This record gives sequence, C-alpha cells and structure tokens, in this order.
Amino acid sequence: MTDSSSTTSLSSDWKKIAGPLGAFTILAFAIPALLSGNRYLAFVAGITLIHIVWTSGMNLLYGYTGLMPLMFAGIAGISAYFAVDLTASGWSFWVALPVGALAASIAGTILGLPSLRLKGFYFTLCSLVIQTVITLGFVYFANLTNGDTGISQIPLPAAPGSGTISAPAFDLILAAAAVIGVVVLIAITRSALGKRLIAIREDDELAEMLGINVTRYKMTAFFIGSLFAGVGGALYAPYIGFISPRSFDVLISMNIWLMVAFGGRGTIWGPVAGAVILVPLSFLLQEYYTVKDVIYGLLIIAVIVLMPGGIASGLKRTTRATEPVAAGAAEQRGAK
Amino acid sequence: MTNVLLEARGVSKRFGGVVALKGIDLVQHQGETLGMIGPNGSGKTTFVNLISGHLKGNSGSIRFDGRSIEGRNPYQIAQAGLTRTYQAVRVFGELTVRENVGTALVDAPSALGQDGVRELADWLRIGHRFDARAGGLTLLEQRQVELLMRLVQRPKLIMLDEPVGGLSSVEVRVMIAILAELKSRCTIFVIEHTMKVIRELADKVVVLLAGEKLAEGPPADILADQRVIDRYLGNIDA
Amino acid sequence: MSNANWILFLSTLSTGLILGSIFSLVAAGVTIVYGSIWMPNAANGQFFLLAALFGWTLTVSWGIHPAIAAILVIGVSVPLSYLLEVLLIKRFYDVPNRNISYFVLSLGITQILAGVFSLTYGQWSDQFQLPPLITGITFIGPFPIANNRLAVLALAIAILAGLFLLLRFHRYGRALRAVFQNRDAAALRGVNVKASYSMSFALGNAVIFAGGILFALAYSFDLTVAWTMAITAFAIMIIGGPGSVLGAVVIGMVFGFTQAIVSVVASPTIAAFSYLGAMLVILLFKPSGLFAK
Amino acid sequence: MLEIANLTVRYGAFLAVDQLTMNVAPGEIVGVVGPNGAGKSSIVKSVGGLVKPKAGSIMFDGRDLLTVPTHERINLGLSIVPEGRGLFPRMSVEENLIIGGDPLRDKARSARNIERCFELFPILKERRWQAAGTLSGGQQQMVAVSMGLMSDPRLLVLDEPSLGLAPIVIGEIGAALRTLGKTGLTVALFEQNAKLTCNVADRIYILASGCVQHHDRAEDLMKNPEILDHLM
Repeated sequence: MTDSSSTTSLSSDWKKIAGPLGAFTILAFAIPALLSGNRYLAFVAGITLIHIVWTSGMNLLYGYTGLMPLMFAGIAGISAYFAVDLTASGWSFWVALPVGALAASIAGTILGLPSLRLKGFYFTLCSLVIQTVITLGFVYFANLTNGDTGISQIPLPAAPGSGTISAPAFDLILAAAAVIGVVVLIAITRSALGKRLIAIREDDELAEMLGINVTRYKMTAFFIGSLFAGVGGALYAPYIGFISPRSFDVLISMNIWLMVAFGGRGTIWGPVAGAVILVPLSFLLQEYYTVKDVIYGLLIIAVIVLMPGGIASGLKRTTRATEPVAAGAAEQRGAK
Repeated sequence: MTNVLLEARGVSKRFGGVVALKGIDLVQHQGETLGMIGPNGSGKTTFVNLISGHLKGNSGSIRFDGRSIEGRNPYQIAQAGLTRTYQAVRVFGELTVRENVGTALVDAPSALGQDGVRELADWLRIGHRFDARAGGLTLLEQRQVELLMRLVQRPKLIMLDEPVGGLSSVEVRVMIAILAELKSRCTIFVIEHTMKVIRELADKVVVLLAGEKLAEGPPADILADQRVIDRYLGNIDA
Repeated sequence: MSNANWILFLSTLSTGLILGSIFSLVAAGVTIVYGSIWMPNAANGQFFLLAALFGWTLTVSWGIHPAIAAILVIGVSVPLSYLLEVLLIKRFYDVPNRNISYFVLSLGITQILAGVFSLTYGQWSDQFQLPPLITGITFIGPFPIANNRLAVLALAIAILAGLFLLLRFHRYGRALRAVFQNRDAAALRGVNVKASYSMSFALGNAVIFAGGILFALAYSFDLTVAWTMAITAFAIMIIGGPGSVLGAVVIGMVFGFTQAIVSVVASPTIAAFSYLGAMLVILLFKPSGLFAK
Repeated sequence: MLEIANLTVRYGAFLAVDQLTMNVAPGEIVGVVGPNGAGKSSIVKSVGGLVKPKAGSIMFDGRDLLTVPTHERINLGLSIVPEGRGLFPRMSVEENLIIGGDPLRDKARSARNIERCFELFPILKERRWQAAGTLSGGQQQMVAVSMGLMSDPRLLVLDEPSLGLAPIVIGEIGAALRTLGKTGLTVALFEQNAKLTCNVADRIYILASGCVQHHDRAEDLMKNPEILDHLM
C-alpha cells in the first residue's frame, strides 16, 4: 500500500501489458506499410488508426470516468476546423495541430462543466444538446467553416524538405498517434489519476468524501479526453481532404461511443478492437449509405440489449456479475 | 477540559419552505463520543451533511479543529481530518476491497503506510477479504470495509450515520464491540434513531426533534429529562 | 392597430396555437413514457415523422379520406408499440439506471428509422403534403383561416383535454402516476405494474402519432422535421419537468408561440437555438424542471 | 385465515427465511417480533408477492397465494402496508386514500371509507390536500395504515409501522391498532419494537435468523419479560 509497493505493482503491470502493446505497435506501423501498394486499403487502415485515437479518448471519459459525452465528435471538429483554417492562413500544420488540439481541449473542458452538476442520463442529454449546438455553429459561422458545403481539397501537411508529405508517410504518423494515444491511456489508468477517475466513475460522492477533488479530476479527464479528440480531428481533416459539419455530427459521436461500448469500455484493448472491427465495416458498407445507418442502429441496440445493466454504472465485468453472491445482492435490490 | 474538536453555532438549513434544522448549537471535544438521536426526518442526517460539506447551510458557523470549515467542499473537509459514513452502506461495489482501500489512500494527506493498513484491517477482522469484490461482501463486512477506508486516512473525527442499521442482533454486538475499541483510536460522532447503541457508546447525547435540539447531556440524564419524555419518549408504558 | 398588423397578429396567434398544441401533444407523449417506464424516447421525432409519412401514403398514394387515415395512423401505433415493447423495452424493466440504456436504445432506433426513411420516402419526394381534412375558409374579422387548420386545432386540444382528464381523474391515470412514484407500493395496492407499463408506453406513442398526423394535416413537411421535433419535445419535457403532463402542455404552448413569433421576426433556426439554450439553462440549474413538485 | 408453512426465502447465498411456519386466525391480532435481519420483511414481501419464496406454501382463506399475481392479492381481502410505508409522496393525502380504495371499484364505498379513516386519524382530515411526502413521519404512517384499510381488507399486514418514529408517536399508532382490533379486523403486525407488539397483539411469534424461536400468547409472554429479553 505504500509508495514503494505501488511502484512495484506498477512496473509489474507494465510487464503484463508489454506483450500486447508491442504487438499493437508493430501492427499499427506494419499494416499501413504492407498495404501501401493498395491506396484504398491503406486509407481504411489510416482511418482506423485515427479512430483508435478517438476511442482511446472516449474510453478515458466513458470507460474510466463514467461520463458519456455525445459531443465528442463536435470537439474533434473544433480542432479540425481550427487546424485547417490556421494551415490555410499560412501556419505550418505541425504548429496548427497542437494549437487546434489545445483549443479543442479547452473547449471540451468548458463544455464538460455541466457534468459537475448533472448525472447519468441528464448529462448525456445535455451533451447531445451541446453537440447539436456545435453542429449548428459549424453551419452558422460559414466564414470559418464554409457552412454546409464544407471545406474540400485540404492538402496533406508540408514535409520538412519540400512539397507535401506522401500519403504512406502520413499513415506512419497516424500509427504513431494511435500508439501514443494507447500508451498515454495505459499510463493514466495505471497512475493515481486513474484510481481517482475510477473512483469517480463508481461513486463520485463517495470519492469526494475520501478526499478526491472530483471537480478538478473530472475537468482533467475532459481536458485529456478532448485532447485525444482534437489530435484525431486535426489529423483527420488533411487525411480525408474534406470536412463539413456532417463529418463531426451526433452520428459520429454515437459511432465513436459505439466502438468503445461494443469493444468493452474500461478496458484498454476493447475499444481498440471496436475501432478495428467497426471502421472497416463502415467502409464495406460505404456504397449502401442508408443501410449503414440501419446497421449501426442495430449494433447500438445489440450492445444495449446484451449488456443492459452496464451502460450507466460504468464498468460491469460480466464474469463478476454472474457470481452467485452478486446475483443475490441484485435480487435483493430488485426486491426492495 | 480537552480541546474542542467540532463546534457548530446556530446552524440552520431550509429546503424550499421546509425548515430542516433550526439554529443547532453543538460542541464536541477531542476524545468525547457524541451520540445524536431523534426520529427519522428530525434532521440528523441533514446535520451530518452540513458538517461534511455535502450540503451548504443557510446560516450559522461550523469550526473543526480550530478552523472554520463552512463553505468548504467535502474533499477539503475530508483532507482536514473529518470523515463520515452513510446511512446506507456505501463502498465501491465493483472494486475489490484492496482497490477500495487504495482509493482511500490516494488523496489523504496523512494516510497510513502499508503496515498500518494491515494492522487496521486485521483489527477490523477484514484482512482476509482483501481480494474479494466489495459489493459481494455481507453487510457487516461492507460496514467494516467502510470503516477501514475511513481509518486508513487517520481522521481526527469520524461521523457514523446509523452504523448498525440493517445488521442482525449478533452483528450489532460485533459492531458495537468494534466501535467501543475505536473510541481509543479516533473521536466518534454517532447517529442512531434508538437509544440502544447510544447508551453503550456515547459520553454525551444530543436529542433532535423536528430540526431542533431538544436536549443535551449524558445518556442517563437524557432518559430522565422531562422534556425528552414529554416530546420524544412519551409515557414508557403507552 | 392597422389591418395588416391585425392580420399578422392573428396569423401568429393561430400558428402559435396550432404549433403549441402539437408540440404539447408530442411532449406529453414523451413525458408519459418517461414518467412511467423511465424511457427518454429520443426517437419520438422519428415516430412523429412515421405517423406523418404513413398518413401521406394512406391519403396521397392510396386515396383514403384524411379523417379515416388519421384514425388508422393513430390505431397502428398500438400494435407498433406492443411489438417494440415485447422485442426491446420489456427487457429493461428491472434494470437499475435504465433511463440511460433506454436513451441510447432510442438513439439506435432513431438511426434505423432515419436510414429507412431516407432509403424509402427520401427517394420519392422532398416535400410531403396531405389533402385537407375539410375545405373552406373562415374569416375571423378580416383574417382568413383555413377550416382545415381550425379542425386540426380543435382535434389537438380535444385530445389534450381527454388525456389530461384521463390522467388526473381516472383510475388508470392514478395507477400510472402511482407506479411512477412507488412501483412496489402500487403493486400492493392492486395495480398491475407490467400492464400499466404497456398501457402507458402505448398511450404515449399514440399521442405522439396523433401529433404527427395532425401536423401533417396542417402543414407540409420534409424528413428533417424528425430531428427538430425530437429536440423540441425533449426541451419541452426537460423544462416542464420530466413526467409532468401539465408541464409539457404549458411549455409546449410557450414553445409554439415562441416558434411562431421568432419565425416572423427572425428565422426558425434562431427558434431552435433559443429552445436549446433554454433547455441547457434549465438542465443546469433545475434538472427536475419547472413543474416538478 | 393466513397459513404459512415451511416458507423459505433466499437471496443468492443468503438464507433470509428458513422453513418458517405460522398462522393467523380470523379476528385476532398476531405479532411477529424479531431484530433486523430476522426475516420479517421477507415474510411480508412473500405474502405480498414482491419476493418469490424458494419453498413452502402461503394459504389465504384456503387459497394458494403463490399462484395469485401480486396485484390481484388485494382483491382477495389481503392488504399489505410495506416497510417504508409505501406512500405516493407527490400525491395528496386524499388521493393516496382514493388509490387505496380503487380496488373496490365503488366510489360511494370508497368515500365512506375515507371518512372512517379521518375518524381514526383526525389529523389527516386537516391535511387531506397536502402532498403525502411533506407530512411528518408519524402522519405518513397514519396515511399508510389508512390506505391499507381503504380496500376493506379482511387481513391487514403491517411491516415495521414504528420504524424511525419518536416513541411518543409509536404509542399513538399502537392505540389506533388496538381500536382497529376491536372492530374485528384481523391484523398481522411485523415489528422490531417488542413493547408495541406486546401491547397490541393477542399472540406473538418471536423470530430470529429466519426461524420461529418462541410462540406464545401475549399475556403469558408479558408475565415472563425475561423470555423476551433473552430471545431478542
């Protein structure tokens, strides 16, 4: 329980995760490289990597802190528009990226303030309203966003030497971003911050009673989670080459949430797997645009139906829920 | 007389038009076990919520350990050494006992070291359950974990809201024995709605009725107090 | 006041009343379902649109009289509700914190229905218009108003009044409110809880369907009305107090007039902004809503 | 009237009621005393249908209650006032009483019953328009008992009516129960408060750990208060 013991347990934790992390790192760099012959498949891999950054951020908020922000895509969009506008006005993309991501972080932290007062469904609803306002804002401030038409032909960033960076090289940057994202998430969950966030997820009033500054750490979670959203958003715009308010609307927020919930929130690799499965699926269904909506809707319903108790109360490990004692306690609660 | 640990002056609380507490004055000294009794809805839990920072009062002053604590957040009050339990047992049910205790250690300024935690856990007879999921424990065990999570923070004052609520008679005895020993480790403020527990533990009793302090004094005096009999206990043979 | 101003005033008044009563209907439907089974139905806008589109198919494609079509549309909501309840809703009756599960579930339903609508109706037309319930024009002073809209207004208010009386004074309404406040106690007092859940889910949806078909009879519409309606109904429910039908009706009327006035002086987008703003403020400072006791 | 035989209730691994047998005859007031966790509420919930027993039978007037859905049990003449009172806090006192009378499907009779409740607890008449949740604990308990009486039950089952009340108010509730007993109503009183139970009941079961430990007439039990002390 002392500092020394917690550091030893920390390093053993890292040893346990080193294998999967190594494999993930190799795959993240190797797959786009191997696919570079087929631009379309490499592109699918790149978009998946961006989604891994996003799901890691969403996982921090939803999986570890127990907040369900349906405005996540909107925050990513703020960063994307910022970075695109700054780059267009002559900034280097490599400066615009952190500035845009930071702007998204600050916006996300401010927009996360309602979570201090609102619990469960009410915060989720509030975040849905915020997402709607952000989308309306993207349409409304047309001088910055080009309104509904969107901004197209966004170039890939400049390379250090001359001209723009090549698409395969950018793939590797996306791989680096995804790996860094996952490593940061692992580091947070293994730290004191992680303990505090999990305590907030499980029972924020009790956490505060135990001396944890809930306000500060919820805001910290929003800051970091929004940073993930922002980095992903800033990378997304030049990679796709086109952004519009629809690129960051509530459906995208729902889909990022779905990847986390589908893969398993509150675990490191579940949401990564969620992105790896669902992003390529959406490409497979690209030609059947409306069918895609229906299938995503069905997936959402499937996730909810298959784990009905777990949506609000954060992590509910299914293996544990089937323990007889736990089942008895649930029955007792239900009987009251 | 020993040091004053907790001092409340004229503490009042309204919920909309309903007055929950009317100008409560109360002093607790270090090492003194203070019991608060009264029927449900008399304002006992509201009082604890005000002290622990879960609610903001409408008027009055609260001082703890020589400093004013009103308007502070619960985490600041907890870090100052004032902790509490809840009427319904409250642990992180999905986490193990070890993780529960780990959470209690993370932001406590003067928390115990590993040996201290072990010693406490063994004293509370809960050491063997460290790897169990807290939500799967019996109610008594959860109450013990609750106490453990508070005590590893080395609080100066612990406020217990109905610590034997829901326990069977055998378990009540276990808990009373634990609390009797706890008196030598930490100052205790205990809420109950019956005299039974209070009689065995408390040095001083405060009777709350409809948000007002009806009487205050040693348990024996309280039982004989005519106002308490008239307004709270009634005719014993009724 | 000049004649032109009078006409403007009366037209705003009538639009406000019709929109307000339709908003009230939909919000009442949403709040009844939330109040009884704790389901914040974000798909209410899609249900509303489904009713309108079904009404359009019945009248325009199949040539059925609008009055009969309206009855059919409201009638068809009952088996639809039953099907949804059996397939999905029922599973969550005993889940703690089921409101958030239901919320996400209804977002899933929204996505499915939106996909289906754009796949089917989206290909046929941008704008949908139903034949009027009755023809002719009535003059109120100098101001002409279509009899059709008067009929829609009368029907909407009649349904609202009936709903209100049912919930306030009928045994079933009492039972519904009792289940909301204390489910086990209601069961002990002889209320069949599961039946009351089914009935309130069906009743709430029927009211939303009624709102949809009445809106379609009064105005032309497109597929985007679904999301606007969903947000509006939620805003009304939150501000009026979740579970409070009185709150839904009062705030629904306020929103109807706001929409009518803001649309005249500014644009419907501004009206949407003002709802969202009002909802945010209420959410933050009084999440139980203005009419919560 | 009520016959419970070998009733067993389990919550997961926890055995709440263990092969319990007891009965209530028409016209008597039966008390069941026991500490927290003795299984009182589990028995009441089984009788009410809120908990499914693992084994045993519950017969009411010769009818197997376990085959009757919860909400239909009130129509058999069985009325249960659950622990925690089971009120509808945002409805007025009068509306709570009306709900209590709804199973009768007879407005006139329901209105007569409301007047009878007001005679039993005059304070409720003053508070008839007040939301039940804003009353004091004692008044809420009076509403709960009245609501239980509204359906003209033949058996009234009360779970912990004294819970959280000031002793002086407990005395008032006890007096009302004695009045009811004199009208011939059959009552099953599940209580932690032994004194209240002894003052009200004709016959008493003493419960511990889900089993009946002792069973006697109240008068005889009062003659040997040490039995009570010992068993509780």
